[in-house]
Amino acid sequence: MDLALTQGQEMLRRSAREFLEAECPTTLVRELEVSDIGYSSELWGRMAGLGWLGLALPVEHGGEGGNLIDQLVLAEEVGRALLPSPLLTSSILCGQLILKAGNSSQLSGFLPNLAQGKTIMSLALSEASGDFNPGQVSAVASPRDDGYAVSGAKTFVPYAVSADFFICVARNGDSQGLTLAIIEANSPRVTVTPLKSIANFSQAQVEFRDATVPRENILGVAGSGGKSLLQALEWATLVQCGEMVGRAQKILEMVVDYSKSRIQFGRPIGTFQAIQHQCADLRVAVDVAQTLTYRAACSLIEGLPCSEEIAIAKAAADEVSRLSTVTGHGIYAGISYTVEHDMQLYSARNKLAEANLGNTVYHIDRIARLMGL
Amino acid sequence: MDLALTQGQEMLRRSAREFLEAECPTTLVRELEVSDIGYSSELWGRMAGLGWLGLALPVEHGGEGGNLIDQLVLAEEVGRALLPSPLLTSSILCGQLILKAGNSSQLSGFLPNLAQGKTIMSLALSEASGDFNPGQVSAVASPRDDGYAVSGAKTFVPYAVSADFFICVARNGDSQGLTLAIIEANSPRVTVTPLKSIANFSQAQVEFRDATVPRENILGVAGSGGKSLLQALEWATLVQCGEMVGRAQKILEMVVDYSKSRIQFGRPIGTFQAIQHQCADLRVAVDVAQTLTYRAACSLIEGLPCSEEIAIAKAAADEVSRLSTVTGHGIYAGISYTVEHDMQLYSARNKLAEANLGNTVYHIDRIARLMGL
Amino acid sequence: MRFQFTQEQQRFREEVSAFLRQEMSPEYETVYGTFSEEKYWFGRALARKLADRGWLTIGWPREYGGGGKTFLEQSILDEQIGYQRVQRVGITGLNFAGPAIIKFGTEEQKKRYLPPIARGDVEYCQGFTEPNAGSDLASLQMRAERDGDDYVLNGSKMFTSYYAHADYIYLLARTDPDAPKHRGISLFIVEMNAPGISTRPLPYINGEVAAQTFFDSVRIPRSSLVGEENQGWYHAMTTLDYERVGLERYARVRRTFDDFVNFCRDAASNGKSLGHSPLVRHKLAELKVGMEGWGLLCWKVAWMQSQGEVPNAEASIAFLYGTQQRLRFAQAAMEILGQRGTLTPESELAPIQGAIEGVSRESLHLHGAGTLEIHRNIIAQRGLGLPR
Amino acid sequence: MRFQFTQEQQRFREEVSAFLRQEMSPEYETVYGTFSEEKYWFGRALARKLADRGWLTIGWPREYGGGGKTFLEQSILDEQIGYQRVQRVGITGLNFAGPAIIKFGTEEQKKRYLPPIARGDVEYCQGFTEPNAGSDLASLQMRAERDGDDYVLNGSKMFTSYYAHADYIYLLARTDPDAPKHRGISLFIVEMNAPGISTRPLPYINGEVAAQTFFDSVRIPRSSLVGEENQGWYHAMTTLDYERVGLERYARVRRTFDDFVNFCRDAASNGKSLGHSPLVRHKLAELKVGMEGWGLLCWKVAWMQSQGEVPNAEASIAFLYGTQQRLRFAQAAMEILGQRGTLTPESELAPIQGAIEGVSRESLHLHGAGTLEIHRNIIAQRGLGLPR
Repeated sequence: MDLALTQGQEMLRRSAREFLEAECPTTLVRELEVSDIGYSSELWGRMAGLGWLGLALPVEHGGEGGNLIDQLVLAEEVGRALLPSPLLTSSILCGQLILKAGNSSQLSGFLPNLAQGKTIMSLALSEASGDFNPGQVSAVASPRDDGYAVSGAKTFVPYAVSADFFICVARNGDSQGLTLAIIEANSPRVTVTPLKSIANFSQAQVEFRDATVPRENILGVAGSGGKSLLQALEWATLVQCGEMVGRAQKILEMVVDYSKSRIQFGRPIGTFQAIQHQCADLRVAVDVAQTLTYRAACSLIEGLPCSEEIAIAKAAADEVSRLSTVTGHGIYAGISYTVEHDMQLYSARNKLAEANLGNTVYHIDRIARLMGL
Repeated sequence: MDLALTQGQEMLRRSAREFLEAECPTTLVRELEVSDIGYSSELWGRMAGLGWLGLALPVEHGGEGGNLIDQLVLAEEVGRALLPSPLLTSSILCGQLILKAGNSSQLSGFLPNLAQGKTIMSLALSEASGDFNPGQVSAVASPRDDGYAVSGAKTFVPYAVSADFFICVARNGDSQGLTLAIIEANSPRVTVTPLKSIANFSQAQVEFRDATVPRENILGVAGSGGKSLLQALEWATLVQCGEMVGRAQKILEMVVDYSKSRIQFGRPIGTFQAIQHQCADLRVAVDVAQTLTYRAACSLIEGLPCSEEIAIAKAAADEVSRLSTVTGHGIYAGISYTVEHDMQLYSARNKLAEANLGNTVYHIDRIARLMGL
Repeated sequence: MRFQFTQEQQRFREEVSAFLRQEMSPEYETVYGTFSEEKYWFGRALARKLADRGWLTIGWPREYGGGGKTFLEQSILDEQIGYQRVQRVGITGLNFAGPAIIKFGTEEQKKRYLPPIARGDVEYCQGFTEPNAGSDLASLQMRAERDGDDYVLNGSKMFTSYYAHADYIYLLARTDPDAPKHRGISLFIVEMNAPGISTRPLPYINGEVAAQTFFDSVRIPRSSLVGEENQGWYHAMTTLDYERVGLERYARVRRTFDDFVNFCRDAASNGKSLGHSPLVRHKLAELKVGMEGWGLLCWKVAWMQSQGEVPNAEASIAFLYGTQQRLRFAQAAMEILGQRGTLTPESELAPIQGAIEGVSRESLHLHGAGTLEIHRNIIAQRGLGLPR
Repeated sequence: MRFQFTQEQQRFREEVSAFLRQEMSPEYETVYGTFSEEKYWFGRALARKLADRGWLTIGWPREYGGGGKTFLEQSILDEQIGYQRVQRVGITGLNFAGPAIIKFGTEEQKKRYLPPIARGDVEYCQGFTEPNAGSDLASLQMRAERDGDDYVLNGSKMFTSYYAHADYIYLLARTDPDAPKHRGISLFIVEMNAPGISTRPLPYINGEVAAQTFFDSVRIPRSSLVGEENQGWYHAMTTLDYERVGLERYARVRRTFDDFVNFCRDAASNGKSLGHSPLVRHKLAELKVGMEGWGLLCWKVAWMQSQGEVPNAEASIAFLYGTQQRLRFAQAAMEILGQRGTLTPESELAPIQGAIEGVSRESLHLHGAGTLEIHRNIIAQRGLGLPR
């Protein structure tokens, strides 16, 4: 048992925090909320330069060879800085999916570009219900002489307007098996329609109309993509948890600072027991979610069964996310109800993260199933 | 709209409180916990003398002709005094059931005796699962030449060891209809086996083995008892809510008093915000449960549809019950963990009441159904 | 005991409801998170129509342009306005300034200020809170210094809702800086176009826009003072009744809840209606308990006021519980909607016009006449007699 | 980062587990709410067997009869004892008095007191809390007055668990009534059969029996003092580690939770297993999140201690969260069981030997090293640096 971060991880945390405090202030976050693509290409390039995009991808494919704990350390910093970018969508989720399902030419074809940020990819999974359960997929990949043709309407596809490729999850013909098809975004058979979302988060509907996919762009074996998909989703779910933990930790620091300086009734509000206890409860929730997340990540790294642990981590991360929103707005009170106050930037991203990669209802159901209930 | 009690109801409350404070101190409650029958026959007689047993039964059948609000006022006092007796089981639930389902000779045969406390009856409804849903009944009433024969194993039958009669809920032969059969307890075909329960609450398993029931002891029409049963259960459920509200109110008063006198860190603990806010939250829950209970009762009195309102009241009463238990033990802390402290008397009865007449899960499901979900 | 309205009240409720349903059309509904200039002015026009029918101030005394009915009738109107999603206008005048003038104003003030309010012709905003006086409102710093027959105002006010359309601001300012903090405050009505008043817009996260309002040597006549000098704190507190009842707020949330229940009952998800998902059923039924409880607590406060009682702990109980239920509803509904809950009202795909995402933002309004902690303090200290 | 034990620790855990499973039989299991003299003495005998194997004090230094391993190994033992439902004995000696003597005792005290503890031969009880010193423990009033070479104790102690079997009481008493309250307290080990000690049994609602312990001019030799005079508060606080970890408590609750999940998976209710009821599934899965979180928080504290760190806020976090999870579990499980939850362990019909009703009573133990409010204060003030 060793619950400490390595020196390298501590260094990664410090450098990421310094970089993001300098380069991603909330003024930038606000600017990007009204930009077309929802992130900064310039910053994206610098993230690539820092090795962040391929942090946990193998060295031989242009990555840094880090592990999931490294990835979580970075995710916490990304979460606290509110950094908007396709990092989770493209480099992490699609990167892991290719890593798990791809053949060697797909690995060498896509991963280095993902790691360098030259290619942006997005997973087209959810359909009308917005559900993350791969069981809801009804898009179809039909075999053709030269490969496959994919049809289906996907929605809630993140950073779709910026994507070069989609990895579309489709049923393999009329079978139950799932096919992972890499489809060029720039095709007349692909239509991207942006969705108006919280904090102008970049997500879209993507319609595939008989989009042709050459055989070499099917990840792994057609009809057998389900397992890799689940693994990549689980990996990304933990990174999402890390981001949420980092953000909740930051909110806690903010309200603690505010409570020390805000004077009402002649004393700092942080001297009131009601304020102290709300902060204490948030601290507890942060610790719980963080520990559960790191534990699941360690299990994943060691190859132990961890699907339930991951679902538990997301349920706990959702809980601390909701609590940090309420505690933040409750302690800041009136001022945080204004757009000019930063708290709302945090709570908007909390909501997005709670819905992302399966919300609490989804994960609680998963836990029950994995408990044999 | 008039949310005040009448003068008569206020008087009933005062007199009941005075009587119970004098006659039912917690020392008596403790004595009765180790008695065989679980209540005081002497006090039972005096309750009859005060008109409490027939409070809401019609005057022509020996009752006081009061309404459900009167009954709730009394129930709140009974709840706060922890008064153990078959009042709810016998006089109220069975009384209402006979009133609703009985023919005139059954009304005149049973109600006056219930109102005077001469007869004790108990409803035999739940079976092995402990469920209050009449749908779970598998006991059977089979037609015979001279009436019916009832077979089945009932459990959680309150005050069964003291009962003169059971109203047994059974399926009518192989139909879905429910038959309400009044069965003499003193019969070789009826076996009563006490169950070890919280606070030694008197409840038992009751087995009916081909227990013969003459035709005149079938309440209403055989096979058509379901509707009356539901009505009587709903009536009794509200009375149970009243009892819970009264007890929670009493716990609140107790902890408020204690908080004013208990000194820690050189001041009364009631000056600490954490204690104040716990008391405030309990006050809110008491008000909510009480108002919902009275509202449902008014609807019932006026003949408005109120099944959903009643289920809502029980869910709220369960909530205040749980909260009052936790708040009471939390504020009293160590001392309330001892048997000699009275708080445990309250929390034990809270638990019994939460499980009685359908717990929260049962009523929440009912609410959902009544909402069309 | 009786929870039902009288037949007359019931008839009034039905009339108001029918009238509003007839007047409203979907594009003017104020669903959470959608506000517009058009909706505001539609609301103003509708207020005048309500005034024409004698409904706008139905609970005011007849001699001041009111309907002479009780607080219950006024609450019935509020409830219907909320439930029908009418853009609310004029509330500071109707609910705070007006009642204060009726109670503490001079004859001249009554003649001048009350009729336009009762006709729906004016908008007021409120100037109580300041940057450093939130929960601790009585620590407010804005100064009103006597200068001959005038007062001169200096300072600033926070969270001035309706500032952009307001003709008047109803405010508290310190007239005696040496007195104990509650005792040196006075109540004023000031024209918003008075020289020296400026505003800085302060958009809210629910889409509304309030302001910070600055007073730079604003000179106002002595006739602007309402009630006694230095008694403003007490005057203002006794006329906070309407804010405390909160029936409009309840009804507006309740409408969204009812719509959401219908949505879940009907909406297909994975081939089933959401309403058949066991968890969704359970969550909705749990929320229903809270919604019904909240509504009753509001009506209880309204009833007490109609009886001439001054609700105090009861009002804080209704506010606290209501705020908690709105939050529970918003959290549970966002959870039920999953990713669909991330769509804003502008998105065509957003369920029930994005009202859930809107109510979720609204649910972060965790304060109002004080934070929830202040309300708990009130319940504990005034309601339960716990020591300060 | 690694959450797994070392191979050696894992082997130790398996050995302990196998040994306890072999030694235990159902009639000796301490299910919640069932205690007996027989079980107590069974526990004493088992403690000696653990001592024979070198396990009872595996985390103590070798020179004091320990196994020289870390706090983690000691915690593994605690966890297994809890999970296997062994009646716990000797904990005050093993976890509080022993470590304090190791750290602050004289050579003579070490020789005298430590070996019997390490052999499982003695029982200690604790004398910290008093009737008027609960959360505010440092306000304790019991006096220890110097009289020649002796001290004379007067006062009383509350909640003395294990009093009936204890050979010694490990207590705090005030040696300097004029010093600030934390600075006039000393730590003593006193024989329970000393003249002047009497007890009043204080049965707990979970079935255990503690006592109020009275000291009427109890004369004790100066050698009873542990550590420095007037430094007892600080000595005691640094040896509260074990109470803070709470792994045994966690594991005991976790066992009941695991059993309950199995019960729900298997138990028929209305022809279905409870585990198929959507609400029950949901509640159990929600509880699982809390159980896993609680366990990890405990291990985190144990790990910190094994690293020589002093957990402070972290220990309060684990205690607070754990107490909440036990309560949530008890409430949800009682709710799932309905009327069956009203049966006590003595009833044959009670599901899983009435353990749920027992854990429900146990869940009302909402205090321990202070109330939950005290733990929140610690987290806020020491953990987050909020001002007092």
